[in-house]
Amino acid sequence: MSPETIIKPTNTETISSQRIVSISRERALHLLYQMIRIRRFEAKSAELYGAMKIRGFLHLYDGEEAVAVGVMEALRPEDAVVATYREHGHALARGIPASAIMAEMYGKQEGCSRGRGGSMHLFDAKTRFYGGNAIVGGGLPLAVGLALADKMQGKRRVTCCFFGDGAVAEGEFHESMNLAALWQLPVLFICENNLYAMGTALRLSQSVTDLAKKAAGYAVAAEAVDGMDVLAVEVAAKKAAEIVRAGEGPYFLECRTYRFRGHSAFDTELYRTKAEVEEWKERDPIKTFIEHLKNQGLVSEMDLNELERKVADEIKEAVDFAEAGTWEPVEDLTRFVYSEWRGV
Amino acid sequence: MSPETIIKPTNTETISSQRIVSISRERALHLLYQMIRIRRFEAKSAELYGAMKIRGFLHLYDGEEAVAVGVMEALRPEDAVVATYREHGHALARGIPASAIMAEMYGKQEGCSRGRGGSMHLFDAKTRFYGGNAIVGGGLPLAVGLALADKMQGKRRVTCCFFGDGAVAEGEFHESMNLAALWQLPVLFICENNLYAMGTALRLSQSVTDLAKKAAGYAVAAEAVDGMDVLAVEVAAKKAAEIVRAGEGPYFLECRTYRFRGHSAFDTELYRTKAEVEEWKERDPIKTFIEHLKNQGLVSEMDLNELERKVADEIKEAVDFAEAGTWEPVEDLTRFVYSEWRGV
Amino acid sequence: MKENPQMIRLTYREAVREAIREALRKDDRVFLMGEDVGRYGGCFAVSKGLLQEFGPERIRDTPLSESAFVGAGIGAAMGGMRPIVEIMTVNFSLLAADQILNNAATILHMSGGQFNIPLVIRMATGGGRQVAAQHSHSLEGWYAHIPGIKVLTPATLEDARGMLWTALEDPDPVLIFENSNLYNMEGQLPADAGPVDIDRARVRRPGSDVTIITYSASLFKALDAAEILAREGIDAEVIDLRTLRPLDQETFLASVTKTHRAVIVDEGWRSGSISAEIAARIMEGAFYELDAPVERICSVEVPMPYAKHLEQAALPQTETIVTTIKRMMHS
Amino acid sequence: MKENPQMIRLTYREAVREAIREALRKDDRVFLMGEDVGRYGGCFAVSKGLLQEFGPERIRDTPLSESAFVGAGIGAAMGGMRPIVEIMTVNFSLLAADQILNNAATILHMSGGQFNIPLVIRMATGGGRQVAAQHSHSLEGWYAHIPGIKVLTPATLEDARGMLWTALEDPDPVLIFENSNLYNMEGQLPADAGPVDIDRARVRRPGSDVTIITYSASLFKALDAAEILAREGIDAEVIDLRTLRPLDQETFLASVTKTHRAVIVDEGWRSGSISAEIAARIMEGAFYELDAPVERICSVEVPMPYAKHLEQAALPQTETIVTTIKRMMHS
Ligand SMILES: Cc1ncc(C[n+]2csc(CCOP(=O)(O)OP(=O)(O)O)c2C)c(N)n1
Ligand SMILES: Cc1ncc(C[n+]2csc(CCOP(=O)(O)OP(=O)(O)O)c2C)c(N)n1
Ligand SMILES: [Mg+2]
Ligand SMILES: [Mg+2]
Repeated sequence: MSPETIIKPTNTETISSQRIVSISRERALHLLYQMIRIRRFEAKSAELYGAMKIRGFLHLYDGEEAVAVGVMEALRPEDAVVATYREHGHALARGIPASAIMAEMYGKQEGCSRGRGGSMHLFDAKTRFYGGNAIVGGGLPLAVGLALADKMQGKRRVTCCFFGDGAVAEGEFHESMNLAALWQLPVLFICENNLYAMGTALRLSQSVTDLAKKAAGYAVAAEAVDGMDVLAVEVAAKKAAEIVRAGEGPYFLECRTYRFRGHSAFDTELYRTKAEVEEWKERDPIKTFIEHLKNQGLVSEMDLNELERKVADEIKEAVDFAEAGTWEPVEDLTRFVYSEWRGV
Repeated sequence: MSPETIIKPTNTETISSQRIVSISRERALHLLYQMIRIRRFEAKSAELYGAMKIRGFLHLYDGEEAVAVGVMEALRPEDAVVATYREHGHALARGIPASAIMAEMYGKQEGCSRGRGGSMHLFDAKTRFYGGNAIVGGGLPLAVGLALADKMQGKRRVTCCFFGDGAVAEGEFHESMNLAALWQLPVLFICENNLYAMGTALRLSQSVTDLAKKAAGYAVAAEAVDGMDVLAVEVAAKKAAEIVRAGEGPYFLECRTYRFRGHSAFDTELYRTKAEVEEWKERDPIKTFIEHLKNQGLVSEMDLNELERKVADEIKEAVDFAEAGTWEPVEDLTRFVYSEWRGV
Repeated sequence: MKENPQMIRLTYREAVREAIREALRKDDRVFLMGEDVGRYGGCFAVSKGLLQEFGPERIRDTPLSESAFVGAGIGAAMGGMRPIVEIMTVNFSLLAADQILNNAATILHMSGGQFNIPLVIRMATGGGRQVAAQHSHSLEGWYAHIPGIKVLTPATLEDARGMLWTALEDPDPVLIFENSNLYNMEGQLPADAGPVDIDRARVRRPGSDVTIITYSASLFKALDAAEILAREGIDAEVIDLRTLRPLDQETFLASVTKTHRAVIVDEGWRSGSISAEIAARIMEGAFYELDAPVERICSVEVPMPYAKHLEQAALPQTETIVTTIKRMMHS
Repeated sequence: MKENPQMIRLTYREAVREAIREALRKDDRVFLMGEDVGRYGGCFAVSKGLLQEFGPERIRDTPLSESAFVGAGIGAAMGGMRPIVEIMTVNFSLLAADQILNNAATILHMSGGQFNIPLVIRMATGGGRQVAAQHSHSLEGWYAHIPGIKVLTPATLEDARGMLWTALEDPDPVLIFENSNLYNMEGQLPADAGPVDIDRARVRRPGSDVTIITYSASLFKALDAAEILAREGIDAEVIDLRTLRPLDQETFLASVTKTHRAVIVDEGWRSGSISAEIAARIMEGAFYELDAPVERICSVEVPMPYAKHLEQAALPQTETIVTTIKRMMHS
């Protein structure tokens, strides 16, 4: 049985696109670099999964890079991020070193979660990266709480919470949206609508598939943006983050995107056609951004080659770092069940 | 600290009222009888609670009678009802004998739940009354499932699910609305918006207090109706039930009402003023309905007296029945943990 | 501590309220959040008056969204606050079970020690008030299964007053279960009563013939039983566990080593209860000291019925403790 | 049963699939509902192909709404259907814990016997696949605490194939836990294999020196350990509990009465585990038969870590069973 309909990459028709935005060469290269880093990092991860260096579940971000990269541009160091199990891209864009992420997936002590978390549970105190949550919807209440803490402490910080279209069906989405709106908390809700939750197409999980419209039920400001367009995402996220930072309450940004690979390494992709994937690949956020920049005369082949070389170096270093990492002694198994200190 | 604002009984301004509907004397007396039965039953319950004949939690329905009575008019015997812990009114209007309800609250074997459930857990297979649920929001998924069973079995039946304004904040509300809409299930959602969840005013629990508007997020047809007007409720519920029964999907009916008594017998009502309660009592659904019927020349003082006598008799009988009831033998304590039969 | 501290008379409810008030005064990162904790004054009137004293930011009424406000407590704790989250009744906590087990209990570990969660969750527990099968269960022992959280069950006024601050100082999530039958219990407490440890069980009545191990409201049934037994010449030692996770097994093993007999009294359902754990640990740690098998007096395995006579029959009772121990002593 | 039934080779996954298929064929009230059971083919590929055979009404993909679709299963069961609800992994079932405990387990009782809930909930459980602390726990023993539900843990192909129908015929809610490490296990089954009882534990290996009591995937570690021990002259009896609620204590008490020694192997966390319950029951029912205290081999009390060496160290292992029993026999 083949999927009943091809979901065409036309779900962005009615939403804002910012391809017209003008951008400096420097910023262009930066955004491109971030997206390419993620793409190559994921490819390497897939390869290492095949080589059994990485184990457990592996959820890759190919096709969605513009979302993490565009949104992160709107955040400041003091802001917080809550992500999902498909969070390598968020972690990289947020500034967790590729080496620490790779070591984590190797299960090494030098990993950003000391090898305890793996691919789905990247954490980093320095960048206020609060995971890596593998319960769909489970991160939303945490984000509300982080924002509440900021508001109560008078800190003008944003908590940015990523989640998928699938998470919108969970009760925790509803409760969190209401709470954030009711208390006017500085949460930036980023819905990564890639049209599928595992193998379940959006139209099979939501009676209303126009997710940005959900926000009205909570009086939350909302916008849907072309998630394949990094500039559009960046502009929308910056606008949203400003509103949130100004204390005007939460904001819901739906980024319409697509995942090029299977849900995880186990996915046999029975639920969609190759043709559908190919059609979406036409809108590859990296490919189209490069085309755009070339048209504008902002980047050259040489730039791209240099960029790729830099990324390749970084990833090689990451793998070397992970390979050279150490295993946590088995005697330490029960560490971090409870804290090793007491007091205030 | 006194409640910051009085919530005026003006929240019905923008919604449909059907005082103009013409009605036969017979129907008028029937509706009035049902509402008065409930009111008197609740008064007697309160009294018996004071006398310690009834124990546990007791949530009374005074002020909200028009909702249960109006809605039940739209249901047929084959339909199902799922209610809350404030469900004496629903149970009575649905046709569970007052005696079985009273015996239940006495904890007697003759009670509609054999004394196992008490006030919050009235059940009755004959009238398809599926409780009496004391987890706020907990009945909504059950209603979805009952409706799913009907749909899968090709039965044209309605499942009517009552819940409060407080329940709208629960994740189960969100998940159930979506599921019912997605699968186009015959659920009639009746939100009894009495403006408070225990001591929490609606504006302190919902970022959007116009609850009927929530339905748009699920593409569920919705209406808000004056829940103090039994005719308005009846008309709206009948229209809604027809749509649901026709297989056109679920319907969300918000009935705007008010609870005259405290949340439960323990409530000291710190969260609202006496003046607010008094103001709402001006709109007492029984009082105003009687006025209306008298103005129309449809009922006389004599009718009312007769009605009250009939109700008094019924309630006296109920109390006598409960008093004469028997205690379940203690040896039977562990019955009904598992069924006493096997097989298909 | 003063030599002759002034004693005050108060209820368990007031002791909890004083503990919350003290915490709010001492540390402005502390706030109380939950359904009806503010305007209503708390469903068991525990927080009555606190809204007036501390305002709606710190005495924060929430919508009926258990999962979100417990999760928000976790987030707020990671964000630098010291939240006290109140869940009205343990049955409702199941709506937040995901946040408690999958987030509160795991994040410290999953993050390799980077993010601890200094969160306190308080909830009412226990049967006996005829509020039937969705309001009456005792799931504190069940929660004690979960590594990553701590589970406290204050039975005495002293613990009701003193455990909260210690829990707030704890860097990790702590669940405090208040048996709702205790709220009206009255007694004396030093006016300057303060924090107490949460690490050790306590011998509430020393004895030499048999050890009764219990916690929370059942403590008083156990103490009553001990008095009755004393009149018959049986000298029971009564241990109040106080904390169900981590379990202080040293204290009860020492006692059993002395008395050679043990009975556990536990308001939870029998199968897979904390009393099973205690029995297993006694077997593991003091098997050769036992003169008789450890016995358990638990709630009957039935969803709590409404009718009073059935409900009381479902709960552990003083009489059962007495007859069990008498049988045990004579076997 | 036929004299020489034709044997077929299949995996545990296929056995579960066949059981579902048979149920769907036999009874049109049966349907399967859960996340990705249809188009995706099931997160563990259990239901692959069933959508094509039975259509989307009976192989019903749900949104990510655990509480609502489990509750809908309860409602549908009351409404005359026989739903099989699949929850991907036990950790996610916490989102539906309210529906399971407060509704599924209580409604028969609260309604005084009027409404039974013929619902089957299947879910994957277990660690060992490096999927870390939100996907790896073994909470089947924890669920076994709840009266009103039954808890099945099929370990063998026969049980994977046969328990489902019996569960569907049961008038009350039944939870079936499938350890995800078993799905690829291959073996032989008679072509006409059908329903099996769910009342009794089974002796999977008779022995006389010590009883190993276990269930689910740990059964195979126990059997391996028994083989190793046999080479050293220790004859272990291995009992597969099969059903954790209600517990068939007769079978394990009879065994302990014969062997006088018992070890419980349980993938759940130790404190408050089903293994504690079994230890307690052995003490209560066979204390005077014991030559040594009952021992428990459980998962270490830690949220499951990702790194393989740590995860394996957290799980019960064959080697630990062997050394524990050797120590026990020599004490
Ligand atoms: C509560 C819960 N239910 C089910 C799962 C299994 N699961 C993991 S990811 C996923 C799909 C989520 O889809 P979406 O939210 O759209 O995110 P995406 O994977 O598309 O980024 C599912 C069903 C889970 N991890 N948590
Ligand atoms: C899940 C859950 N949380 C909390 C409670 C305690 N409680 C019982 S009724 C109630 C208020 C519900 O308000 P609403 O839904 O508006 O119904 P109303 O009582 O006004 O009819 C609360 C908080 C509960 N029973 N269940
Ligand atoms: Mg998705
Ligand atoms: Mg209300």
